[in-house]
Amino acid sequence: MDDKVVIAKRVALELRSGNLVNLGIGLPTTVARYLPAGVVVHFQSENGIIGMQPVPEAGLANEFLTDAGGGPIGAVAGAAAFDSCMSFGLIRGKHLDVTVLGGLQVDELGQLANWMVPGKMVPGMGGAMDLVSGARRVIVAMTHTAKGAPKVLKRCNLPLTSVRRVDLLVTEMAVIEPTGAGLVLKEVAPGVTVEQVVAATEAALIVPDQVPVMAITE
Amino acid sequence: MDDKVVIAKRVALELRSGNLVNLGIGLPTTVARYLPAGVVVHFQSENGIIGMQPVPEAGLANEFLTDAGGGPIGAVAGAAAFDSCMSFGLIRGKHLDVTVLGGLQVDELGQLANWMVPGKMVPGMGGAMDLVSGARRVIVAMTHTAKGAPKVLKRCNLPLTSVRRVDLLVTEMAVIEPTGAGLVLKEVAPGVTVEQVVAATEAALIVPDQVPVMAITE
Amino acid sequence: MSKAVNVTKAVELIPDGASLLVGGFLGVGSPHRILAELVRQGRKDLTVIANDTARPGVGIGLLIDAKLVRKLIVTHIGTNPETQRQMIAGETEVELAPQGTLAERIRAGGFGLGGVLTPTGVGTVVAEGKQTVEVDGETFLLEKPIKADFALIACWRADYNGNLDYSLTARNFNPVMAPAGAVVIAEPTEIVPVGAIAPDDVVTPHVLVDHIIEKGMSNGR
Amino acid sequence: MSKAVNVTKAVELIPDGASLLVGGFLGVGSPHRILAELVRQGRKDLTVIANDTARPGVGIGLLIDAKLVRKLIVTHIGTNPETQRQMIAGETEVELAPQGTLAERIRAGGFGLGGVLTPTGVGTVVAEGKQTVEVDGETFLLEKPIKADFALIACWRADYNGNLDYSLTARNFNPVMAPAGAVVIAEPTEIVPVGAIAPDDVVTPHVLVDHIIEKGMSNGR
Repeated sequence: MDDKVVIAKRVALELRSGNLVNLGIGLPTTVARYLPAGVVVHFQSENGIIGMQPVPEAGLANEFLTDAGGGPIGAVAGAAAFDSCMSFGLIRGKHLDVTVLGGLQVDELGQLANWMVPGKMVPGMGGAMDLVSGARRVIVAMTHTAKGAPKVLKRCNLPLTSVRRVDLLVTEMAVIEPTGAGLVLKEVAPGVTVEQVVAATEAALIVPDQVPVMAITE
Repeated sequence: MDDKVVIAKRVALELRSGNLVNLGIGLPTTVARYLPAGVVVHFQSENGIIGMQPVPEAGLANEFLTDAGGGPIGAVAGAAAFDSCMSFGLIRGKHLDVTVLGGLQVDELGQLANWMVPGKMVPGMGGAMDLVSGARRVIVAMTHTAKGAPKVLKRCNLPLTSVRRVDLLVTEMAVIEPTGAGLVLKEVAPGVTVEQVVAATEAALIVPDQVPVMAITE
Repeated sequence: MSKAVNVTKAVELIPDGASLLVGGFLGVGSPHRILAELVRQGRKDLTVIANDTARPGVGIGLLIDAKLVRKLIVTHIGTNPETQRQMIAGETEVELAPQGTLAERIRAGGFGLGGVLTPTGVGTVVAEGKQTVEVDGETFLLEKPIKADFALIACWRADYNGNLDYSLTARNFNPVMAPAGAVVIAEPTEIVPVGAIAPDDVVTPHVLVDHIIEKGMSNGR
Repeated sequence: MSKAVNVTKAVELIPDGASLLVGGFLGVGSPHRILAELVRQGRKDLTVIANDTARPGVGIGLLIDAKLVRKLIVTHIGTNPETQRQMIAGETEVELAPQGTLAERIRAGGFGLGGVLTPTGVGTVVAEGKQTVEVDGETFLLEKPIKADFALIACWRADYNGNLDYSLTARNFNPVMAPAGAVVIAEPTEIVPVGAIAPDDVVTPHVLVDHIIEKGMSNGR
């Protein structure tokens, strides 16, 4: 299974029926494809809609109906459109149950850096800072390493997205839960050992006696 | 002419076509009856509409269409309804051209007290504090005296509605403009002398050589 | 899943001592059936945050008549002599707030803002005991956010998922209050199928609404 | 009195050096004909406040391509490599703001609030040089209001008086920006008679709008 599919499938298991969910651009967007049967969530796109569908249905595509990446989307029956203040009021006001975001780095404090590499890549934070500060539950979906270098670090050396501790980190190797005591290794991916995860991680990991394998299927 | 009609007619002369105008409950509401021919203004009611008409047209009366006093109103073609945040955003944000409010006292600083008499009458400020702080132009419409006692004072002894200097005071005796130098007597009512106004006023008045008579008609 | 529930069940969720945001302006746009049911069930020691207390026998006035309210945060009580009597007699605690400030405080509570910086009330009795903040040489009052255990709101149409829209001046505080209630109960004039309210007409998105009252009658009176 | 005006006349009102609030999200809901006309007339030294700069050749990207912008306040420039190039080369000053914060700052500007107290950005580089305010033991950033000489917005329908409503995700920053522009120019997809937009469907009341662009074409592209 492709690394990104592993991540998306595992993140999808975190979503519960009725949740209001915001998926970041890129890998997080693909989570919608892997929702378990029977789980119905509401997807928010921060440019102003609840009830987006990832792929337009015939007749629903429209130049005025797009996702936060600018791509065409559809809308479910009962969708709601609104302005940017309402959109981020929902986010900042703790009405968003889950946000799934990509990451550049996560550290032992559970802090996320995902919006800039000084001098190299300065896309801007868009909605990421509000999402990480405001969502009830923040899930980071990112590859465990970049070109062999660990992305789960003792301390982020890139500018933080928020000082808030994220709730869960899902990579192609592991599920890690940041806690007040540190990063707890909760699960490993199929075919990956605890030792491999520890070796690919700069941060200290708290490793329980039993580390189950992610319950994802082909 | 009834005192209150004098006041309403004179205030009506202050309104310009295109103005967004908020009329307070009571005497100020009657100003709408005396708009000069050809002057078309937009009336806001702070409970959430622009385009109110003071008297409902047949077929427009509705339990969900009322003014800030709770009475039934009508709506012109092109009316706009909105929530309380928008309504007071318009007021606080200087989008309201004119507010006309009743008064208990006005003083030499041009400050208005109109929302409570401690220990006797505590209706609450409703929208008055926002209106006086936020409107581009604040016109106070009140009787010059109450049971013979002056209401235009050196200093208000009732709690202020705002520290902002109001723009104009219209009574059944006079038109007074508060300025940085003090209260300037701009006009007297038909049949009223400057001496009578000065005698009925506790505050010092700046009296120009010529004080014209209000240009109101029967 | 339908959020429709009958008014008796909905009001049973509200305990004595609860704080309630209640929509409406002089009773217009208030959840009349919920308010009447609160009286019928005799819920007491309530904190009510609303624009006003309408009149005796009407809207929030029903709660005042029945002496169910311990504390009020309102902008105006001039239309309800019984509220004024209870305040002066010390039976009900009344905190008065400017209307625009109250609306923004509730919005701030629901939208996760730390407070409101407003010029309204600076230098008046409203400013007493409150922090002021200077921004570029201008002084603003810091008014604190308001949230409540429940938001009890009225709307025109609701769909079964809880999307709401409003009619004319019955809108007033209702959409502002929805985000600020931990539990939101909406009383619609009518309930329509999901999808019958176009996305652009939804003023309060369904995710903010927990329960909608069945069998809405026009204004509930 | 009709507020309709042709796009050439409307853009002639905008001087070099003007500050512009520009609606849209990656070009969706941007006033495309106004932006193209700004380029045609060669307006320069502009300050642009917007969510993003779309892509080269699209929406605000047109102003970037033509190097008409001196300063940008935006949330994201990742979709426009030319904006990034100009920023790194020091040709264009770029101030980055979190999206929810930018929206609230503009709203505060238009609604007469002294600023925004937000938890977003506390402890990050966004907080550098900014005042923080404690409210009940929590720390918030004080973000300042934003106003501009012009708000250039797009909408779906306008009536001739200037009442506006919006379509789906093309709404975004447009209604938030209308109150914050000293002069507001709206580019509708279609202009309808006064009264054709029901009062409850008006999102931006006409009193906020100064000019509407005639002969709207779908999205102006």
